[in-house]
Amino acid sequence: MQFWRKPLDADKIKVPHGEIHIVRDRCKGCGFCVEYCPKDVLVLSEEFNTKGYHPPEAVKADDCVHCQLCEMLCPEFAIFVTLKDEESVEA
Amino acid sequence: MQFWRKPLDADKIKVPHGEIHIVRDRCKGCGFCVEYCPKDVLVLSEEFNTKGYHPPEAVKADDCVHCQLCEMLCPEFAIFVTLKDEESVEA
Amino acid sequence: MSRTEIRVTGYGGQGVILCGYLIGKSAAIHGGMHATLNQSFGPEARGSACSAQVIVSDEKILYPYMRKPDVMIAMSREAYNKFAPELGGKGIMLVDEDLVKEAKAEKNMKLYKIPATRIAEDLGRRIVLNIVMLGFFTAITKLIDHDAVRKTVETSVPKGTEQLNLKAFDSGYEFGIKQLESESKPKKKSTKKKKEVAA
Amino acid sequence: MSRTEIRVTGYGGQGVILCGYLIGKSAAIHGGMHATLNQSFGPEARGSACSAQVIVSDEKILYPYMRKPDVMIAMSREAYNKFAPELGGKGIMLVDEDLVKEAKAEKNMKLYKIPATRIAEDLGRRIVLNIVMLGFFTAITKLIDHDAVRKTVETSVPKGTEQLNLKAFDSGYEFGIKQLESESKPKKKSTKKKKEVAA
Amino acid sequence: MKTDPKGVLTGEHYLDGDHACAEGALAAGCRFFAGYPITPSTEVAERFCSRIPLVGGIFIQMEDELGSMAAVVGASWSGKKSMTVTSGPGFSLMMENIGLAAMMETPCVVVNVQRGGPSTGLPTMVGQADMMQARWGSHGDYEIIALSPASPQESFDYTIFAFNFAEKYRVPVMVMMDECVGHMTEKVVIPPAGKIDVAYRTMTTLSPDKYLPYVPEKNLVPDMMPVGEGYNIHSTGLTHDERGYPVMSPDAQDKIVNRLVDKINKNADDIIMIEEEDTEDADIIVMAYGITSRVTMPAIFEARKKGLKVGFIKLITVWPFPEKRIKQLAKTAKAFVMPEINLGQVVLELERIVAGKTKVYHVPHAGGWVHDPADIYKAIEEAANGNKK
Amino acid sequence: MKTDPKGVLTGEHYLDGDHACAEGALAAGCRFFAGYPITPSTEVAERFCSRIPLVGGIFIQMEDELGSMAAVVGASWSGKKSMTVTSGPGFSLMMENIGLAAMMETPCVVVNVQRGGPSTGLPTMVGQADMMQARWGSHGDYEIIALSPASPQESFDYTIFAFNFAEKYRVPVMVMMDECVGHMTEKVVIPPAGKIDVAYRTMTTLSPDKYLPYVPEKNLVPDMMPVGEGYNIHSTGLTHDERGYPVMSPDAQDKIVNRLVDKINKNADDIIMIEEEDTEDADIIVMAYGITSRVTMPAIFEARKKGLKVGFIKLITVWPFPEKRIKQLAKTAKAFVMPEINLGQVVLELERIVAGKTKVYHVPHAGGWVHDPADIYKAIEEAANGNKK
Amino acid sequence: MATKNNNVPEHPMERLLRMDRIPHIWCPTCGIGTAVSCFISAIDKFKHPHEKIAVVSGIGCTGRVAGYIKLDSFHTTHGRAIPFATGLKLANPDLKVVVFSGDGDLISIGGNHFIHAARRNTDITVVCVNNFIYAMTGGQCAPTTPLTANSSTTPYGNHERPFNLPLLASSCGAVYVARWTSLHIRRLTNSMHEALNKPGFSFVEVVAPCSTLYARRNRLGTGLDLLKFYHDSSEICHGADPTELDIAFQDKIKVGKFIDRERPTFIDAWNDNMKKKFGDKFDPYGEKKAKKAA
Amino acid sequence: MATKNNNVPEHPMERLLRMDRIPHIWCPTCGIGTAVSCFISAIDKFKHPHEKIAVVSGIGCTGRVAGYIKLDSFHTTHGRAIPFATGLKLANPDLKVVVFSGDGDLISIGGNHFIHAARRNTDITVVCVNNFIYAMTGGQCAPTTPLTANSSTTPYGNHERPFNLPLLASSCGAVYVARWTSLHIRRLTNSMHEALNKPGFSFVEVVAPCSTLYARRNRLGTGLDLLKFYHDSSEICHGADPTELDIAFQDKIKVGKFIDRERPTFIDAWNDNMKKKFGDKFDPYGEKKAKKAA
Ligand SMILES: Cc1ncc(C[n+]2csc(CCOP(=O)(O)OP(=O)(O)O)c2C)c(N)n1
Ligand SMILES: Cc1ncc(C[n+]2csc(CCOP(=O)(O)OP(=O)(O)O)c2C)c(N)n1
Ligand code: SF4
Ligand code: SF4
Ligand code: SF4
Ligand code: SF4
Ligand code: SF4
Ligand code: SF4
Ligand SMILES: [Mg+2]
Ligand SMILES: [Mg+2]
Repeated sequence: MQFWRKPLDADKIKVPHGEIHIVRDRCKGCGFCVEYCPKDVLVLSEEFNTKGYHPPEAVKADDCVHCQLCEMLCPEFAIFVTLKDEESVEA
Repeated sequence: MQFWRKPLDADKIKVPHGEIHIVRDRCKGCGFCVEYCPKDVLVLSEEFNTKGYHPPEAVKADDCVHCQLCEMLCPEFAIFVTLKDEESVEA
Repeated sequence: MSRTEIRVTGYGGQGVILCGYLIGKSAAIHGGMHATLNQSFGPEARGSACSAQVIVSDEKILYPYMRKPDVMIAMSREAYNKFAPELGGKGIMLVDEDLVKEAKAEKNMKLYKIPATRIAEDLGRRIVLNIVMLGFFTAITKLIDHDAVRKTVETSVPKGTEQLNLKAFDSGYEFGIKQLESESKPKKKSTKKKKEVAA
Repeated sequence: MSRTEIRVTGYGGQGVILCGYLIGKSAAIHGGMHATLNQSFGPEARGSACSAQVIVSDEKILYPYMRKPDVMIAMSREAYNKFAPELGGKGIMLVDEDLVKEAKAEKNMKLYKIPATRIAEDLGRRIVLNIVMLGFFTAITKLIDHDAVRKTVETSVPKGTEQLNLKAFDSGYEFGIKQLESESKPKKKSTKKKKEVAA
Repeated sequence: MKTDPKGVLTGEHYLDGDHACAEGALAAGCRFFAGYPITPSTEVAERFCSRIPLVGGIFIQMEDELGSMAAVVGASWSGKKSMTVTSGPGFSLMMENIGLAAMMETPCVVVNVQRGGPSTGLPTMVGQADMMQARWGSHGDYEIIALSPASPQESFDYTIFAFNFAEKYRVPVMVMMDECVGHMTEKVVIPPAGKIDVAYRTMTTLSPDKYLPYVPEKNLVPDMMPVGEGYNIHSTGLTHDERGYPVMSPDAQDKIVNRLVDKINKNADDIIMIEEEDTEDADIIVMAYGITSRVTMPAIFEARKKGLKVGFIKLITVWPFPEKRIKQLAKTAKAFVMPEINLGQVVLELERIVAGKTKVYHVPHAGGWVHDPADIYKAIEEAANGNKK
Repeated sequence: MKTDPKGVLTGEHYLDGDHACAEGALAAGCRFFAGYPITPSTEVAERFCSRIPLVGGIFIQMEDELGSMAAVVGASWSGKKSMTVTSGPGFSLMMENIGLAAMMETPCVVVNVQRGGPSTGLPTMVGQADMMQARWGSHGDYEIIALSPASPQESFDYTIFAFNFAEKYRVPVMVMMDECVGHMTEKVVIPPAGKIDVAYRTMTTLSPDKYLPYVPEKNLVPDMMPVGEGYNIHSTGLTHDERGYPVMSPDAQDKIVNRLVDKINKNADDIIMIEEEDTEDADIIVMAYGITSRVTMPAIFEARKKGLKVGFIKLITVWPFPEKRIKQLAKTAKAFVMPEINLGQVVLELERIVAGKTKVYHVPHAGGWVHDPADIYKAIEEAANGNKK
Repeated sequence: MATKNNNVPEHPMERLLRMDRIPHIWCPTCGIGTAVSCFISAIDKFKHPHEKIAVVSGIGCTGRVAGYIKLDSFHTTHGRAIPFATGLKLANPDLKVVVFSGDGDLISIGGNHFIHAARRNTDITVVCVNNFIYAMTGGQCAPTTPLTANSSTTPYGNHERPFNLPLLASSCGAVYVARWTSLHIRRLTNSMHEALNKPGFSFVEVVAPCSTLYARRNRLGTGLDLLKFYHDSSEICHGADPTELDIAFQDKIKVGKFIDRERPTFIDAWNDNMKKKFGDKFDPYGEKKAKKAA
Repeated sequence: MATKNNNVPEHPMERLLRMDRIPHIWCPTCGIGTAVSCFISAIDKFKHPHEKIAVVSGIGCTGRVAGYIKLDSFHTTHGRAIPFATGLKLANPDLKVVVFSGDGDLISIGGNHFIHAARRNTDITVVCVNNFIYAMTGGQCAPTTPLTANSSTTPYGNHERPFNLPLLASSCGAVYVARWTSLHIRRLTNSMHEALNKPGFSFVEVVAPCSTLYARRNRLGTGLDLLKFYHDSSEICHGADPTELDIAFQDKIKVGKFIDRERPTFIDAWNDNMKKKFGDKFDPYGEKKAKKAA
């Protein structure tokens, strides 16, 4: 069952790009965002945040399709994505 | 729908005869027994009992088939039927 | 006037409580007196004799329950049998003469009979028996001003039934007045100032 | 001996409470002393530093809570940061040297470090870190008789894990003894009669 | 303030205590009722539900008393004056959420038409044995207000008082009626709406960004705010700070619990209503509440006839107890006599307050009936003779 | 009688108060537990349910506290010693069926591990503010027994006492623990089964046709009978006669309610357990219960060091209150000092009993923590100086 | 007290009735008495030692049933008959425990216990007299009162949809579910008997007249009129889909046995579980005792 | 308090969160936070003035939700969120009232209110985080704990059959019933949004990880492992028969929207009824006020 990797509406719309924002010190390193990012944009960083967790970092930030899965899944309100240069989309 | 007038098992078994006992002063004259006796054995009497109700009396006592409907329906435990001379049954 | 205690009793459905209520209300609202009504509640009361107790007084009523009735209205045999002994042979007993055949006067107890059910039936509605009784009570006891009671009946019964109920009240009242007239003089035990004023 | 207060702290899953429990139990059951253990409960404690407080005394313990720890065992950085100030620069601090790198001694506070996690990992189960710490604590503080603590470990851990846990205890204990030997003389603030007996 | 005339059935009525209570609630502006039937209180609900559709409000019969009380608290937060009505067994079930009401500081009225207890007891007969429960029935420290009417007229009047206190002090107020009053029918005069004073909770004048829901204002009572207007408040049954946020600390606890208690106790002079009669030079003071305050009078008259100097105190407010006044009177009176339809409840507080300064004679009654005034008279006589153990 | 050894974990253990309570229950022969989780009491249930399968008994986690309490009453009638455990909010919910237990005269034990209240309050922190609720929380007049342990060892011991009193007096017995004791781990010595005295309800020796379930026997307590053996008894929460049949009359009410109260009060000497220390010639007597009785000691030592003659009373039994003994001591002592983790509950009873004969100093604490002994010391000092309002 | 005519033998049900409490409190033409008759007949047939049967009621007119049946019987608090019965049963598994109570008691205030006992498959039989009303307190709306029907708290007609009790019971896991009216005396008796014999949570709904309150307020005549109505409007639908069993005001009443299935009871599940866990160290709860008794 | 990196814009959900209470108390990898994210997104879409939305919770880990959402919000007593919400809604019909709480709170101690609110079709939306456990109190068995699963009060495995929550809700009359896991963020958000828009009693079950207690005690790994498990084992079955929605331990989880139907709400039914009775004398409750506001 793959439907969660590819959100239902992912291929219907023109693929936009997202800018990823991580509130590092709010993160508890659960890994939800990393695991379910359909574009494998994120990995958990090596460093600790002030709470002692490893927050994610965007290693393939340009691949972000602004699907907001990370934002919605995050139980800590620690990551969100804004829409970046919507002109350049059209994938 | 007639099934209650004739208890389901009424015609399967050989019809016995019943002897009707009425605890007159316990009766509250609801009329259940009178209404649902399949053989119309009972009527409410004219007289009052000590509580001021009209208890039933058996006007066709010989027709009683010992179905015990009256006994079961009576909410006052005021009427019951015992089996009488089972030999004479065979209806 | 000091305290008068009244028991109204009969079986469920006869309007016993309403009768008591109207006595109390007449006294309290239109009669310028104090009146406290109590009823018997409870599972043990289911289906048996029901009763209302009214205490009427021109002073504030403190003790809220009946201690010994001065007046009793009995509308059923069972109720009569159960409650009549309370009078202890004193006071006034009002009965429906057809329903309470065994009623009889005693030494200090005055008995008044009325064929209230029959009167009610003649009026077309057996259900107004309680109002007939109320009229009878008003006439016999003179405890509460006739006009006060009549007005209470008029303003308390369901809309559209006023005429019927007033007729019932009047019939009972007149029956009572006649009965009193046919007596030499009313010699009720608890004759009090107020009653004489009303008389 | 008067009262000694010990705080054991770290993060959830490190066996912090068990470590405190074993200290208390050793003192109370096999050490012939009184020992009261308390833990922090509550939703606010979810997922953050957890801690146990043990009070050990050879008199009956009346006031049940810690007032100011004499000894602290810190097994995580967060816990150290949160609780170390409680010592107020006095007493004994025992830390896992890898997990609490920033720990440093102060004027009257003596710091003892042990690579407890590493020792536990060397024994094959990181989870016995708390027992290593317990051994270390036993050696350094001499608060409770070595045999009492060892016996407590032996009889309290799940069946089948006794050897592993005793090894962990012994490793921690030996590490502590060596560290003490390498010092000129133990100069803990709260040296008390009982401890001297035990020494 | 004057009341909304829609609920006011001005005129002279012949009502029982339960019906009068419902009329009192409507006159006080109560527009939400959640309840569960129980003898001898059900008539309050019945009258309320038959009257409310045309008055503009709503009635819900809940699945139980737990739900009734919780719904009342919720409804009050929505801005409606709210009430529930019950008797002993239901009162017991309401205790947890009465505590919530106290902790969230929710104006609401709980009527308990007391019957004989404990347990199912005597469902249709009178008792006054839930008086201590009214004060202590929920866990933890808190204070409530309890009033006790002695007639249908007082049932009407005190129910209005109850709503007024509830609104003024943001506290659950108990109307501790008894079956005798609840089921007794007497004349009740309902004044014109313009003659009925009612209180409303003080609403904050601060804007949402300035307002904090638990900052004590006048009388130690925080102002309220309208739900649904963007104040985004939070309220909790946990120990909380002035923002209404949970704070798990002894300090926060100390602050909130003491204020909950102080807002009643420090305003006791405003809340306590008693009727006194000939107390100043009395040797013996009889104290009573509810129906017992009436039954007591014949005994007092009798005693006075015999030349005894008997004063009388009727508690309108039972909780808080009129401590200050009793302390004064304890200096002059020789004895207090207190009949209650229980085995000794409010009298314990009386005993505590007089602190041995005068004697206290309790006249207990297990319930099911009111006292025989003769028993009260006997106690007065005993008190006069001073023969207590 | 001696206890059934199956439940007895003889030996020295290092247990918290909650676990010790469960062990006490098992040692006392409790074989039925119905409960609903609530902090800080849940560990009692957890230990019970993990121990019971091999001891021979049963555990059920009910859907709520109402059900828990009702199930405990039912189970006790089936002949098993039964208990439930809760904290404030759940205790409030149990009140109605605690009343049923009292009315049906059902032996059972209710443990309340008190936390900070009111309402949800401070779920994980200590309080002692349900003490009055234990006595007055259900409607109507009745009496219960309440004990209060100050350590895990006492939690074990008193739980056994609780079952013994429950069985002897056919009454719900409350173990009024507090969070501090519940969550504190200390040494607990569990004696061999042969050394543990336990009581069992007295079973009738009469045959079913002679036996009536509510005829008072020894100590005013009726004998019980086994359910399921043809006694065909009836028991009800309604006012009832000796047959257990409902009787709706003030006389029946008078009889039953007075006996329910008398069977506790008239046997108070047997039920009341207190510990006294240096009270005979004390000027000041400190009274405390539960954890507060420990916290109080350092203050007393301090005061004695300063030369004050301070006595100490620890209440093991809080309800019924040791009225008789306090009355005696009130004659000789100059003052009582009573710290409690509440704003003044049991101290009200103390005040009432001393009736002005000596002064009473309350040392309140709103909860969340135990007293600072210094505050208690201050009160002792004040008492010594006699400077009360 | 009952006055008997001379030389009338004892009513056969008297053996199971507390005759010293007869006459009962129920009104003339009330249906509760009939339900009790059927219950007594079912008990009579039931092959469980009678002294090992206990009856538990809550509060209500129906709640008075426990007080009239000569078995160990308990009249508890409103809504708590089921948890009380749960304690009774679990603490003495030899007992057969029957809860006999009203619709308000069991389904309104007692609703939570009802659904959870069904879920756990607590081994009790629940008989619910559904008279569509809270009778004891004077006729308030119940969670069974049909839409539009009158009651003292719905003086303008009921606007709350009632529960379909067989559906509720079956959704929560009851193993036996039947509904009859008090006119269906034989079938009702049979169902009660089957329920008694069924291990686990069995539920029998008895639609019965409350003549004094429900019938009078809705102008439906006497209890006898209601029986006649049941006669005309009930339809036997054994095995019907429980979702189809709603009852509308004076409309068709579907009756029958709807559910009869197997699930381990609470105690069986406990024993199976512990047996798996502890093997022979574990003495199955309740069983030994039964053996001892045997 | 949240420490923010510089020049990061505000998280879009912060507008609806009480940021002065963040970080929240939930454990790492707990699923409640995700459910809240979805709820905030649903509220964001919801075309009802935000100030007219109120959130009510009971007690539990999930019960803390009300404390974090920046709307009028109430943290009530254990089990009583629904009746509290009922009062809130009925007393101010302009409000949209959402109950957000845990499985124990809503279905165990609160079960009676749940079934009756569904029956009455009280106009509230109920979101239930089902983590199969009583988390706040340390991991006791819930009425949702799957058979055989471990908890602190079923240390030898659970022997009580759990409720199927969609079945319970639907049998009692809920007009909207859906279940998703906390992994189904979009569908969950949609369902929450649909529920908010649905007049009447709507119910959304959110299966979510309790990592600290349920997962740890049952050796299921972290919350992330549970999400992976949900990924592999959940099956979308829109419109499935509610009787088929049981959840067995670590077995398939059927998710989807199961019920979406029309029934008059409590207030609508009240108004219709009174209108019929009183005609123009009756001012429909709640409506006038709405008009005034408009
Ligand atoms: C806690 C509590 N709340 C309310 C009551 C009042 N009460 C007694 S019986 C009853 C309803 C009975 O209805 P039902 O169960 O349908 O029985 P019925 O009388 O109709 O047979 C109520 C509300 C009570 N006794 N206890
Ligand atoms: C009356 C009452 N009983 C018990 C409790 C204790 N309690 C608090 S939360 C809770 C269970 C919570 O479980 P759930 O609703 O599933 O929420 P979760 O923590 O799992 O999110 C319990 C039993 C309480 N607070 N009040
Ligand atoms: S929005 Fe988040 S989940 Fe989606 S592609 Fe971008 S980083 Fe990945
Ligand atoms: S989902 Fe949130 S908490 Fe989890 S790792 Fe990503 S940013 Fe951190
Ligand atoms: S047993 Fe009764 S019902 Fe049957 S025939 Fe005889 S009298 Fe009629
Ligand atoms: S059924 Fe019973 S109560 Fe009714 S009339 Fe016949 S004998 Fe009398
Ligand atoms: S009130 Fe109704 S249910 Fe109760 S006894 Fe009378 S008829 Fe039967
Ligand atoms: S205990 Fe479980 S439900 Fe509670 S916050 Fe932690 S993970 Fe979440
Ligand atoms: Mg009913
Ligand atoms: Mg949960």
